[in-house]
Amino acid sequence: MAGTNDYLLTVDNLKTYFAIRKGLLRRTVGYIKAVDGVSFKVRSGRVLGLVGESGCGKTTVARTLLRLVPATAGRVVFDQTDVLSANKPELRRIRREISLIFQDPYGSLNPRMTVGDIVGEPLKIHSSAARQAVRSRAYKMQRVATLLSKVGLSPEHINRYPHEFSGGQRQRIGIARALVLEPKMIICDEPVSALDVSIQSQILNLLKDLQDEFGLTFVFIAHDLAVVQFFCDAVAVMYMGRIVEQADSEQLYQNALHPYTQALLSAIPQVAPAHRGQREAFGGEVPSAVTPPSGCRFHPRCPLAETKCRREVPPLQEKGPKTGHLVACWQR
Amino acid sequence: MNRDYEKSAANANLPRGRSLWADGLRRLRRRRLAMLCLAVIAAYVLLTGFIYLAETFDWQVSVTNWDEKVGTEYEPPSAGNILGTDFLGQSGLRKTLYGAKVSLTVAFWASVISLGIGVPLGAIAGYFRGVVDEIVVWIYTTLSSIPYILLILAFALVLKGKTIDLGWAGLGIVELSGITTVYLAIGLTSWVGICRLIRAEVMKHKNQQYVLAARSYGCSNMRIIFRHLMPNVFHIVIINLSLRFVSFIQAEVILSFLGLGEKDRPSWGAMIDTARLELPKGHWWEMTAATLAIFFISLALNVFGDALRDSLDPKLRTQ
Amino acid sequence: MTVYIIRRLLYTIPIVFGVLLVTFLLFNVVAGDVTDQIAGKAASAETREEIRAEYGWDKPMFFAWDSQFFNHLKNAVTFDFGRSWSDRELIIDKVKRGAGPSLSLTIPMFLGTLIISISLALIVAFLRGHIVDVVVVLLCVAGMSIPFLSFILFGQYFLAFKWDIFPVFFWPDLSPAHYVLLPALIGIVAGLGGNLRFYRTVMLDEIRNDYVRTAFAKGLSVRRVLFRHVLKNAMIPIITQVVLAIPFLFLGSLLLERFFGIPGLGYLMIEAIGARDFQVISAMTYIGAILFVVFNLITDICYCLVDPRITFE
Amino acid sequence: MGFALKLLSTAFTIVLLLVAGCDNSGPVVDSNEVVSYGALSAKVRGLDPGDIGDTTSSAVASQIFECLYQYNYLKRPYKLITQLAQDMPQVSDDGLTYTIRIKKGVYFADDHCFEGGNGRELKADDFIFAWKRIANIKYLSKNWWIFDGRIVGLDEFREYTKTCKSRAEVDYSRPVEGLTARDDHTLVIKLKKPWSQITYLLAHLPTAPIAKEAVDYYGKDIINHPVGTGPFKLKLWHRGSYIELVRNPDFRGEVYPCEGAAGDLENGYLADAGRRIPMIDRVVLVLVQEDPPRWFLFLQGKIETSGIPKDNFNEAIDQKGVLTADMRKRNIHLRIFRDPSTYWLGFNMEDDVLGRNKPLREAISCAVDREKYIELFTNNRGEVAYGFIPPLMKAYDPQIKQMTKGTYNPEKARQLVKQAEAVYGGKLPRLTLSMAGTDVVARQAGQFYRRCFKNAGLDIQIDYMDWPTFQNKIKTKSAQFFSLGWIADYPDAENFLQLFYSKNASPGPNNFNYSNPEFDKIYEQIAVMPDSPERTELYRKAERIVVEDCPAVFLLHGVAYVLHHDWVHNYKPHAFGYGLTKYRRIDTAKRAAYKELLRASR
Amino acid sequence: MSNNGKLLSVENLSTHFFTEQGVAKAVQNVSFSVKKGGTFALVGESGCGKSVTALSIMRLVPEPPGKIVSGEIIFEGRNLTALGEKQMRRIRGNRIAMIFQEPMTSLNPVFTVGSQIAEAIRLHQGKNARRAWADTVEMLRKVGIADPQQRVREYPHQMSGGMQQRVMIAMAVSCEPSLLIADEPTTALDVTIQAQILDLLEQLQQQNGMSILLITHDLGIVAERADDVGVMYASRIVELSEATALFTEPLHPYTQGLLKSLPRLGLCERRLPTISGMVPEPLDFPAGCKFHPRCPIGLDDKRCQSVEPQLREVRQGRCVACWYAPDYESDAEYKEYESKYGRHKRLSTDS
Repeated sequence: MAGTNDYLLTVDNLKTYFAIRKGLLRRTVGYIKAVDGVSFKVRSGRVLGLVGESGCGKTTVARTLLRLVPATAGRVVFDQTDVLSANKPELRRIRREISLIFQDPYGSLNPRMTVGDIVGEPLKIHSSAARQAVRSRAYKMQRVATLLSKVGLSPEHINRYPHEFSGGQRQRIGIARALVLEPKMIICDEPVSALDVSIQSQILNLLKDLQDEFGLTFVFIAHDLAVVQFFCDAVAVMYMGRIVEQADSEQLYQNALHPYTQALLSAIPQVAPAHRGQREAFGGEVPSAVTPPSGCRFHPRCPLAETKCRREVPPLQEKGPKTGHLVACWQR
Repeated sequence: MNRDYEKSAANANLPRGRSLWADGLRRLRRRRLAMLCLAVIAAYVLLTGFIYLAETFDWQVSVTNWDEKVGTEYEPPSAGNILGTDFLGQSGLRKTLYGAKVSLTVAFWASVISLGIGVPLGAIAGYFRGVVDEIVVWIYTTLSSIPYILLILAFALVLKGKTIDLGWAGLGIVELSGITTVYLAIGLTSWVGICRLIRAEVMKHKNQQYVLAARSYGCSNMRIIFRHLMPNVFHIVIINLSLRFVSFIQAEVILSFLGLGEKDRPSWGAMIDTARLELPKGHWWEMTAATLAIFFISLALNVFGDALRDSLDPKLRTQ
Repeated sequence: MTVYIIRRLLYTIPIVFGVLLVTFLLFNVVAGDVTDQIAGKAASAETREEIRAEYGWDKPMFFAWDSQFFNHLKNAVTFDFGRSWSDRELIIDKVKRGAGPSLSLTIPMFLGTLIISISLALIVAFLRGHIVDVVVVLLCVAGMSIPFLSFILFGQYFLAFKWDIFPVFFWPDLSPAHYVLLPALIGIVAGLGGNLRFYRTVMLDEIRNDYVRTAFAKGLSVRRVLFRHVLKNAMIPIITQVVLAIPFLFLGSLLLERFFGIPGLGYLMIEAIGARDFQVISAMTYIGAILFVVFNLITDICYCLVDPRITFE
Repeated sequence: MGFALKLLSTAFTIVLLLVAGCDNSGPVVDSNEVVSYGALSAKVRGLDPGDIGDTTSSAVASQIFECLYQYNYLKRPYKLITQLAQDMPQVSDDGLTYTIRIKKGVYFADDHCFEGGNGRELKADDFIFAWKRIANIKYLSKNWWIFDGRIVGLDEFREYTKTCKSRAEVDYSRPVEGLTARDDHTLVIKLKKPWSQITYLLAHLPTAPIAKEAVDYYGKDIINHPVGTGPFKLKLWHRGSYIELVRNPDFRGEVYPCEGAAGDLENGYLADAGRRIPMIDRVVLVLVQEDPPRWFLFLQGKIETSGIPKDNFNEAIDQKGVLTADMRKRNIHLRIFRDPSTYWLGFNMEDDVLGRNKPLREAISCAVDREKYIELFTNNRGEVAYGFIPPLMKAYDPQIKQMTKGTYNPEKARQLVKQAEAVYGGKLPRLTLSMAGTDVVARQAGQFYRRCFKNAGLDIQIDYMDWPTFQNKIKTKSAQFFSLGWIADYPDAENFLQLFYSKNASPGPNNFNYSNPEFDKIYEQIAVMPDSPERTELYRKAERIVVEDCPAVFLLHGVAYVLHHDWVHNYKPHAFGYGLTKYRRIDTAKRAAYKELLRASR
Repeated sequence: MSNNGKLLSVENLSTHFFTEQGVAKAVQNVSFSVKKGGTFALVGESGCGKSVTALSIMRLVPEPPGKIVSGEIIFEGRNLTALGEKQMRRIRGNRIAMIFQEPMTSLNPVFTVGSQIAEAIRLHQGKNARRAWADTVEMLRKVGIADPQQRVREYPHQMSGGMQQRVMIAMAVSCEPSLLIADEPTTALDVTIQAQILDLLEQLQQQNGMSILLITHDLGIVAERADDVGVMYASRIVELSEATALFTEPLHPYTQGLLKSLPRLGLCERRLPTISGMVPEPLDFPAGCKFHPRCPIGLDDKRCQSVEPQLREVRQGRCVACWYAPDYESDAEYKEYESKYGRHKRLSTDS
């Protein structure tokens, strides 16, 4: 890696629209703006949390980053390579260096493949002809076994099938698969939300250990602010395809500026019995993505909304000099 | 490095886990009825295999000598001839047993043909969508718009007596006759169902996260289709096929009635076709024999197919 | 909705074209020449030439304005299929004549099978695993395994001839309601197995759903849950099966019609097959396909009526 | 469940009511009307005599149309008498010119095609028109073989029609030298060479006169609208279902024959002698193609006559060959008569293996157990054939049995196979027997043959195909050997001899592609001879030549068994005649009694 | 906790599933009670048997393969396990109502939400169609659906998840049941909507005075909403307590582990304390205390490995099933085992 100032991933005004087709000729009559002008940067070795409710576009961002979904506009630069215009070998490299960890530990592993095949397959795909000899099956198995023990599974599990594992173990397999190509960056898409409480903490610890060990860069997508706080250095809060607030973890949790972030924080039920009955109810629902509200998209649910909020889209601006605390709200 | 290899070689010898198939089959093994059905199916298959071997190596066994005269004409079932004799004094039992070969051969090749066409087409259409999909869907919608029985008949009528030059495959010129026509006709028409099934399944699985995962680390499309998707949808094909097999056997019966089936050797279809004329004379045994033969294999395949579906059902597994 | 229907109608054009292409390829290109059969005893080469000219078989196959394929398309679109070579009758007359009798047999048969099998299927699906279920499934498979012909021969011999409950055969003095009864009954009995099995699977899939639990949690009775909540949800596969079966009703039943002398299209088909009258088979195939395409459209419209989740987009 | 059943029964009732309401065109029964019911075993293809080639259509059309001559209903051997002709033809001495007077006062049945709807009188031109129509190549008649190369100028007329663009363009007024009308009631036919069998063909349905008005009026639809001069006319035709004929009120009048063959008086065939025919008002013919329902209908008394289905033979006839007790209790009568038919396995004499190997052909001939075949496949309704001329013909040779090559003898067959191998020079290749028909009977017969040949040490493959394919195969000489037969069109053995004439080789009727100069010489000689004992002698000589060469395995001559109920009178089987319903009489009281009998026995 | 304050008491309930692979004891000896007007939370990880307990109360366990093998469910003085199907139908949806985790699949997709609610009202209250319809609209308004006149005619798929859950609640409370069983009512919903739904439930509870049996895996929700809590682990209740007491001083090692392993807002740990191992499968339960393989004490304690501790009241209103819970030894049975296996270290309550 070059200097610490370098950003491993830069996302600039990324837009991903899905066309709505209607009528006799299936003409495009509009777009669902799943991701609508998202910008963020991730420093090497840091963890960025992407938080929001379901449907806010955070998963689409993840998929667009790997070009699993075509982007409509914007720029994504990963390690000095423009992802969106990358040619085939470049894309191959990018897909080797960015790994994905998925939410659903059941759906994300091919039920007909053994653990060894699942974890080893990326190796097989990315072994160039010259290195074929080295990357033989034996080598592959060796590497898979090492990784399995690293993620807390026994290498003896190598010939087992996913359905023989519990949810937490499967998530470990998914993590092993993400690590096998020694990526620079891992995108975690809600890695713990489908897991049991007692397992969640195990997986979170594992991810944290791995980050420490390999110095990995993470984009961590979640809806649970508590989990994000534990894991992330910086947090971006998304609402309806846009980032509404972005700041360092500490700043955000201590001084949330955007009313949506505040509402999210308030909505999390706390185990501390002292919190009982303190929370404010937060009204309204997420509007339809087909017909988003004008102006600030949060205004129909916002207690502070004014005329300006209804008319104009607030830009994501830094609040206070050099704080790195960005917020998109007319009232702040 | 060397030591690593040894270690990994040891790893490779670790006991294999149970695949979903193994798991399903293990579950299946506990169902006595299903195992009984499997035994019945196996018996039919073994019988067919035996007849093939016997014919190839010219073993003199009674089944292949079905045209031997074993009694007087139209002898009702007795201890000597359990299923009676026909108009030439041929053994009903031997004919019924031999019929298994014809029927199973028809059903087997029909399955092979319909799988060979339906599976790749369905997989490619379901995975790539777009123009390829439109074309495949067009083809199968067209074919399925034509009433099935008419289509089968049309194919059978048209194929009958045609010759195909398979010189390139080293088979010389093959004349389509008898059962060849039958299974070609059935196979060439029934791939549509399998294609549609595969396409729907592939479309369903295509959006599963494991496929997305494979794409995310750069799997090629063909690899995804054949390494990831096919193993996951194939059990559905197998289950479907076990039920379809029955309809193939029955199609042979109908085609025989319409004069398009096997002529020279006994098949169940031919036997039923013959027996329908003999029934009014009170010669019920030939009809009964063929019907029972079909009944048992149908029942076995149906029950087994159901059991297979249950034991491979992912819904039942995850809970 | 209009837009939807128009688009679906447009979509049928390539399908119809495909059907015509298939029938043409099958019956005109691959099937070969029937000139000799038309010519009869001791026909000369000239006679054969004349026959080929008469039926248009001397024209180029595809690439010409007057090609056989073009005429095939033209005839199909105008429903003018010409005359059958085996008896020189207009093919369209044959079809018109046969449709009525076929329907008078197949409609009661179809409705009977449908109502019985759906009702039974609901009950059997609810009793899954119960002995009743096992027995019914076994009976279904038995019913499916017994050849159709056996049902016919048995029914005709005992119910009609021996016990004289039904007429043996079509007879000019009888009303159709009379002579159609037995074949329809046989058709129902023979078809019940397969249908019941199919609907049982459909119902089973439906009964496993969460909303059934909700309905029971509301305190509804089994009957209300089955015949109201489950049945309406099961309508999609049922409609598919039912509406797409309707076009086949026009084609009648090959065997029943022949054995009971019902002069329908099934009978016509058997004759045409026997005589290798490909034009008749081709025309029937085409008409069957057209009906199928039309009813496919109707199915889709029915979906929207039954299931609010499906819209016309 | 109760609800489901209720719904079901309601739905069922509604449908039945709908169905019942929509089509109720069954005839209204008039108690005085005498109706005859029969079954057709094949569909009627069309009722245009010019294009009729199948027996079922002929049987129906012959009730409506008449020819110049017909067979005497009762006399045996079969003898021609006049129908539309006034008397038998006057033949010129050279045997080339036939002058035929036509009955006066014969009218076509009333039809819309005629002016005012009333049928006009029959004229000689109607015959000429009908025959020219058959010659018209655009009409595509199956019956051109009747006139092909026979009549002066008719072939030229056919040539002319080839130049026309369509059927409508053909000018029927164009003269044909050999077909002229001296006046409205005298027809003159000039032949190219003597042909004594022409009179038989003038009793053949395709030569029936046609009114040009009808052809012009109905166009191609004439197949559905027969306009004839016969005793019945078409009332209703539900194609593919049933046909109703009614008495033609304008029928010129004909009487039941007054004398018959020996024994006819005793059998009651002369009870109606001299009565005006027809004696039936209406004929209903229902198409029943499957055997079981037809047999049930007969036993229920719905139809009057029936053959005996192979599978119900034992039910009707006991081992001694007489009616069973059950049949007698039902007052069912059995009529047995010889068919003018011969069935054989024909060899393609141009085939490399068979054509040059007489021992092989003889071996095959000796291998077939004809008696067993007759027993298995016809229930003994057949006689072993030694030659091809059936016993009912005058030319039948009682000595032929001594001449034949084909008595069943497997031992001899095996020896002959050895000889055949010597002739062939090695092991014989596998022979292929082509069989028409893919149905059960064909398949069983095939199995039977295979067993016979296997016993003789011959390996034969059976190739089943449908009739069109079979025909095609024979026409193109590509069948090696084949199962076929011939039913005579008229009671003259010449009809059989032509099958062996070398110039008739495929695609002509000589399917054997048999060629023997000696035979050809005799045949050419016979062809122009009028009937005489010498000619009969020549027929027999020709047959012996053929039998010696063994171009076919002659199997059997058919014997027909027909059952009829006792309310059908004057049922005398006839091998050649078609429109015979006019002679029958129905006793409705007896029919009612049978219904009673059935009811009582139940 | 006097008897007359109880609306529902479940005593020694055991529900087993008889499958091909063996008997799955999904619920074993579960006892708890729900106070009138109170909220009782059953909390536990997936597969611990909490949903089956709820279905058993409703008598909706799919049968076969499931069966209530023993126990009593006393509701308003009647033992539900002894009732006939017909009587049970009168209770379901009327006296006890239930809402489920997935509102999308739990609502019948082909009927309007109105007709589904009205169906229950007509069934249990014998109202005619018009009055039931009016009630339905009123119910929708009550559960906070704007424009109920309009929405009553909509189909479930036309609504968002939160709305659907509101409809489910409306359907459940339409007959004013005295007990509402809420089986993971908010799991499928977004955080902000979760809070709304829980608030709604609380508000309805106050209005109607009904009791709620809340089934969830989210300890945060329990802490905020429940009066009493039963913690389930591997088909048994391992700790039963008043809510505040439970969260201030968890007694069972499992409860302790759970609470500690949660990431909390405002607390910045380097690592999360965890419970090692994984949840056992119902067909594969360990012998002895089912938690022992994951328990810091039980892992090397013979007694824990061989004998399963019973749920026992250790303090006023607090029951625990752990040999090493404080005050657990005040029992004769305990003494017996102590003499056999020896005394072990005490489980501290503050580690």
